[in-house]
Amino acid sequence: MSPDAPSSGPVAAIPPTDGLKECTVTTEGTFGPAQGSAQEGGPELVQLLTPEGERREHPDYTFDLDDEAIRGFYRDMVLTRRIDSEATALQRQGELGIWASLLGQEAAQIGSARATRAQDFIFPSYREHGVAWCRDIDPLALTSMFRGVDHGAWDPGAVNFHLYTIVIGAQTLHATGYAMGIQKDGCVGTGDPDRDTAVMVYFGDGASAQGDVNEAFIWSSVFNAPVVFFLQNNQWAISAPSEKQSRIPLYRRSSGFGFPGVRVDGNDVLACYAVTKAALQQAREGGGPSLVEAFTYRMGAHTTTDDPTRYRLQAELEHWKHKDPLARVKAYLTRNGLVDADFFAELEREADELAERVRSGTRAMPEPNLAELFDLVYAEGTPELQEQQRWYTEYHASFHDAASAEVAR
Amino acid sequence: MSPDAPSSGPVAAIPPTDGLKECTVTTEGTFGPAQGSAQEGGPELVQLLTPEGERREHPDYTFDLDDEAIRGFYRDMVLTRRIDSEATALQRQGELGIWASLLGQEAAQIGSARATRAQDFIFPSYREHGVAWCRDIDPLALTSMFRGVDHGAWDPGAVNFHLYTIVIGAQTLHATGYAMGIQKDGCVGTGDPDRDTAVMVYFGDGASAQGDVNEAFIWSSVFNAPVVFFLQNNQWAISAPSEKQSRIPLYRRSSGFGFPGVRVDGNDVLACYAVTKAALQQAREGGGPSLVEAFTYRMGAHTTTDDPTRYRLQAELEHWKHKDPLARVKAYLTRNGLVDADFFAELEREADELAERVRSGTRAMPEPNLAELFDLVYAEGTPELQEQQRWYTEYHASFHDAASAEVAR
Amino acid sequence: MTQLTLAKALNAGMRRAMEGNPKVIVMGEDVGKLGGVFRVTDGLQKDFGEARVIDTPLAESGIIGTAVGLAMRGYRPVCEIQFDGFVYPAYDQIVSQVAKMRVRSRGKVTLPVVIRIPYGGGIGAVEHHSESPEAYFAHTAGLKVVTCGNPSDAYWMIQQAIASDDPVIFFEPKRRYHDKAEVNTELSAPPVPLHASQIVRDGTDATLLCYGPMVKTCLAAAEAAEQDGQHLAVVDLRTLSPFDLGPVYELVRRTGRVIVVHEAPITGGLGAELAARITQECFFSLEAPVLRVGGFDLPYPPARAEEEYLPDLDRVLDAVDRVLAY
Amino acid sequence: MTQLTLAKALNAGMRRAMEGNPKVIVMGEDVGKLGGVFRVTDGLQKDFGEARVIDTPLAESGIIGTAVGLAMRGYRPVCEIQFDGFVYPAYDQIVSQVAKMRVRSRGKVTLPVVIRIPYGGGIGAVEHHSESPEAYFAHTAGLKVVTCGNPSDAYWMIQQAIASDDPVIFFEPKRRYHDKAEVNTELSAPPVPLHASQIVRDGTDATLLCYGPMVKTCLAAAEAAEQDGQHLAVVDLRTLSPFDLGPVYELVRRTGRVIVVHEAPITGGLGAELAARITQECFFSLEAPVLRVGGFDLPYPPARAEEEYLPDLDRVLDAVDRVLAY
Ligand SMILES: Cc1ncc(C[n+]2csc(CCOP(=O)(O)OP(=O)(O)O)c2C)c(N)n1
Ligand SMILES: Cc1ncc(C[n+]2csc(CCOP(=O)(O)OP(=O)(O)O)c2C)c(N)n1
Ligand SMILES: [Mg+2]
Ligand SMILES: [Mg+2]
Repeated sequence: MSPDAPSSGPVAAIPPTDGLKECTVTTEGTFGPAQGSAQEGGPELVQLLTPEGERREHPDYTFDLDDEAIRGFYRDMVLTRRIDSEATALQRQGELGIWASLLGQEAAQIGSARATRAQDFIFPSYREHGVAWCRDIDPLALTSMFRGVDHGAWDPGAVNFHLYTIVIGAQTLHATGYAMGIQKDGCVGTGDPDRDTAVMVYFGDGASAQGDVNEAFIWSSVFNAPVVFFLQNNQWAISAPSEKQSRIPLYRRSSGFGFPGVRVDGNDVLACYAVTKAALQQAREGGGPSLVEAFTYRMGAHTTTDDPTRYRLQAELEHWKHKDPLARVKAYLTRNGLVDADFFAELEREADELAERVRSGTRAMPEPNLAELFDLVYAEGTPELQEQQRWYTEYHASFHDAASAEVAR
Repeated sequence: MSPDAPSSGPVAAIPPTDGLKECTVTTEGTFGPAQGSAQEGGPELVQLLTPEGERREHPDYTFDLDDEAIRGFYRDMVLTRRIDSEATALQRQGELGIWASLLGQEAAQIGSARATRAQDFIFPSYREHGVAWCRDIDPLALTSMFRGVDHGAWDPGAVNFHLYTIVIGAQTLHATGYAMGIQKDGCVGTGDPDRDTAVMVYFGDGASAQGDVNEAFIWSSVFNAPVVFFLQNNQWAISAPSEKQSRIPLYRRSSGFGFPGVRVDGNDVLACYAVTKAALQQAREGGGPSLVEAFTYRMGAHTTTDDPTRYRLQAELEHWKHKDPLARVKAYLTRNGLVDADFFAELEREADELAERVRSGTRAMPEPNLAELFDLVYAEGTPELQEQQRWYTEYHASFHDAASAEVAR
Repeated sequence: MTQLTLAKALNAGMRRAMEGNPKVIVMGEDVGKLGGVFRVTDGLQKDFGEARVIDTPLAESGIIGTAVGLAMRGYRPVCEIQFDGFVYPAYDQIVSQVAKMRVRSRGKVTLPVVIRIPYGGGIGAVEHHSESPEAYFAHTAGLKVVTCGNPSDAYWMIQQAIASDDPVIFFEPKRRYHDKAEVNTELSAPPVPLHASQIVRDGTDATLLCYGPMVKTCLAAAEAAEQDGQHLAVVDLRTLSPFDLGPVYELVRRTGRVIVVHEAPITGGLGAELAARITQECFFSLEAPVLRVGGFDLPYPPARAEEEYLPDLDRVLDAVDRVLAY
Repeated sequence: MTQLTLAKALNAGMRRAMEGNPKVIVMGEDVGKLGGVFRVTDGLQKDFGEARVIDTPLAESGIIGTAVGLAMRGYRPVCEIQFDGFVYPAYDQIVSQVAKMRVRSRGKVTLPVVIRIPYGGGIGAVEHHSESPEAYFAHTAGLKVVTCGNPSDAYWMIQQAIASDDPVIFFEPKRRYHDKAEVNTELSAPPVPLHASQIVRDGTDATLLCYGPMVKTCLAAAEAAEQDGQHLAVVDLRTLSPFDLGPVYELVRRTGRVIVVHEAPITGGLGAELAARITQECFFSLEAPVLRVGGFDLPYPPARAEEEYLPDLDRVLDAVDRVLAY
């Protein structure tokens, strides 16, 4: 469904933990944002492409792919955004129960997901439509879940991409356990690029406050498990600003657990790619866990049922619009003459097609069949459930028969 | 039951978070102890009294009490140890179901507890017999719990000392909530030494791995709650060495949450006093939470049912015997002529008396009365429980009547 | 008398409790500016300030664990758990701390903590947003568990729960949040005790026992059955721990037939406890075994299958036919 | 044939499972060198290494959460929860993840995770070490719940649980750990299916239903009753989810009287579910309502009151008298 970015090339090192920045939070006063430029991401932010579309150098991280790859990233982001807006529209039309938009987080997701290798296993939260895209998950598998047709429709083991997890933070422990399994399988630090494997797990700024997430930090560091914690700090957990979850920048959380943390410009797809690639490589080589905080912004509502005007200012959104993750890549590509008008026209056509497919495919979905579920609860079915299934099936049939009879009368 | 140490005097500052030591853990290899001198506590250890009984200066912390206070600490430690050994003996004799010994942790507990003020609220774990001592809890209230007569027999609100908490880590959240209540009551940062209040919560190296404890770190830092997290790192969580819970020294955990952490020699009562006092003062002044890691050693078994020979070497214990928290104070007092033979004789007599009181008091405890408990579950009783109580009481009576009849027959 | 939705009635009840006692505080995820995802706490932070209406970090164990500490300090926390499926991270704090603190301390520590949980299905939500975990709590000694089925009860019961010195798990039937009805907010005292069940419809042929979201369903079923000449009584249990079954036993003795209806999966649900007690108490009056209508023993299904999963009017009537056939 | 304690039988069963399948791993607090606080995993780390017998950090949610990931990677984790009262921090992972993963993934992900929980009272322990939380799990669709009452079952059932592709909550009656009995370890296959109940004593006057620690108690009660000319049948349920009630119904039809015995508090305990099902299935055969003998609806009491709190021979016999009086 979309090309894989190459995953070889030189690897920038994740700064070791002894490179920890000094902690500048004041200990006085009540809670509130860390002093300084939290809104802007702070000076510690790794950025390789500015909002204006200019490339930047960074001492530790280099973007090592060619412009073709950047065109690919752009395509990924445009198509993902289109899926997202189409799904949002479908929800408004009553076709989906709810939709969690990734608007604004495309770079964080595409950059990081493209940095994985096929054997790496990914644990998403519930907003990772861009990551799903990179793992060739049919967008209809996403809309079917938000429509209420199923709870997840792909085989995680077949695509190395787990189902969405809705209970906040729970998946970070699953990822850690999976990474421990990789270790046991001897798939870390062998030097064989097809064998060495990492896990990446996505979670949010809100999730960082859950006990499970912090336990995952402990387990992964104690066992030195090959897992990259990819924190999309989109500034909000529904109505709670990220200062509600931590009084210092979140990337520094890992320092308390003894593993490295980096803050990357989450709206810069090049930087997200480069930083994540380094973190994954460290994990595969046996260097253990790391935390990547992608500093980004949730440009839409929390979900389609949310009303952000109740808790945040329009000005904040306007501010972040200037940092749109797609705009800067477009600027880079056009300014440097790396694309022509055809490129955009073709992409537009592709997006239209995709949108149409999502639209019609979602509308055409068959209703779920409750009777089937009785067979899916256990690998080894139980007489009790079989009995309930039998009852339900008969009841259902009799009821519908009765209803037809009623109509016929 | 024992004199309060004065709580005024100049206050050493807790080093601010920007004084964080650099992180020296290597990220290679699998889990294991942090490199270097974890066993010894590391160079970051605050020590004011050496194992040989010599006073030491520290740039940040000064012990500001007189020798009378040190004699008082010594008395506290001796008597606490005596309670402990008596309780251990009582368990061996079948009088207690179990006992969790504090052997080796006397300095950590007495030093920290004596640094509190009466209005400060303390949340213990289940091994804080020394802290309980400082809060004038009758040792019989401790043995009654370990005997199985009750789950805790004092009124926490009356002595500002909560009941023992057995579920690991749960009390750290209670402490944080209590501290938030103190803030709401306006009892922080007023400058009034009788009004400003802090909370201290005790937990172990093992507990540091629980989600609840890490959530408590988040809440307390986000709300800047006046709470001191007093971590007794006694090196073991039953059979798990502390490296199983963290790959870097535990005092550094707090850096990831944006508040200060200090490692103190947990076998040095002077240092424990000085560091805790500073941390409490910071909390009372509105400076927010801090973490004190008392680096100590569990010289006994985990509890009387444990067999440490299965998992640790005798040599380790021997090594720590040289650091006994009581021995160094005794050495200091004698070497400097601050006590005479009478002091020790009197203390010995006092300890014997206390032991006898614990022994006979424990043996004489009345059995618990199940019928009473029905009234204690709810503030507003329920007809259901009253009915069960009635049934039980009648049944019990009839059964005992029948039994007597049987005997009579 | 005023017309209120169930959600607004809860809001008004909390407001009144907060006005009446400065120690009452509200805490939870998004309860502040947003007013909660269901707007049940709408406007409270604006009027009572951030010190009394606390937007918390995203951590349920933290919410309940700190509420314990706040209660020990003299506050009366009203905690919101955002959805039924998210109460489990707080389960340890609820079961091992909240429930046990009073007996542990031999009555010295009382914890007047209210834990509000929007529960049940029928709103077309994704996974974890439609569960009915009440049996987990009713089986836990030391907790009290109640649920409201209409706006008037919502208004009064939330105040009674807050006034209670015992920890109360307060289940709110989320699919009834927008149901509107008269609420007499003028009364100076609650019209019904907190721990009382209510006969909401009298009948002679069989008794329907229900609570929360199923009260409306059962009343509709009774209405429909009336057309067929079946006279069904309906009891809104309201209190799930302790139960108040005196009125139920009386009805059962009269009707001889009982059906318990709840959304929770049948196995181990409260229907089992009710059936067991009623059978024990009214053994010789029963013409038929107590029947149970509930969710199947499946994890809650995808939303578009929930209507098939949940008890509805037809499933209740089907059970009525079966119970009357004995 | 060999004489084993229940604890040693579990150990031998796990050992055999580990020998038979390299993917079987054991994890939990203190399961390594210490061999667990009850020595149930004694020697396993020595023989199978640290990669397969994992001493974990002190965090129950972490134990179960990472077990989910390990299972997804192809492992078969056998998790030890140190005591019943410490399973609650893992409740969310168990109820929302372990139980639901298979249906969530429409059968794509199976989680062969065993969660071993020493449970029940009678050992004179401090708080949180004597609870019987089985109803919480049996009410959770997606889990299977079993418990063993004797060394032979312990030996076979732990192997069957490990071999099961479904998540199994495995309750171990801790006060029976040291009970010794014959175990035929030579059999090439388990003598009884995992999800089967067993009639351990036949009788005509009434049927005692029990499981885990109460099997021994009920057998002793039946023995004592025999002296008084009362012939009691005893069923060891063994499987609590799913139930296997076919043999029970047959017995009930014969005896007409039933008593369920468990340590857990009565209200909402499994006795309720059993009573409800039996009454529904055997309504016309019952001479008396199903009686329940269990713990009172109190948080578990201090150890020196536990004998008064727990069902014992006399409480069972008292119920026998009552049920026979109908
Ligand atoms: C355990 C749990 N509690 C509450 C919720 C309800 N909830 C869903 S999303 C959300 C906010 C999550 O914020 P964040 O982690 O920052 O992720 P984002 O939605 O911003 O991507 C909350 C509170 C949940 N899903 N799980
Ligand atoms: C939630 C929970 N899990 C497990 C236990 C069993 N347990 C009791 S003490 C202990 C070790 C605690 O170690 P640590 O926190 O270092 O405290 P220490 O005993 O060394 O003082 C364990 C695992 C428990 N009490 N609570
Ligand atoms: Mg967010
Ligand atoms: Mg310890």
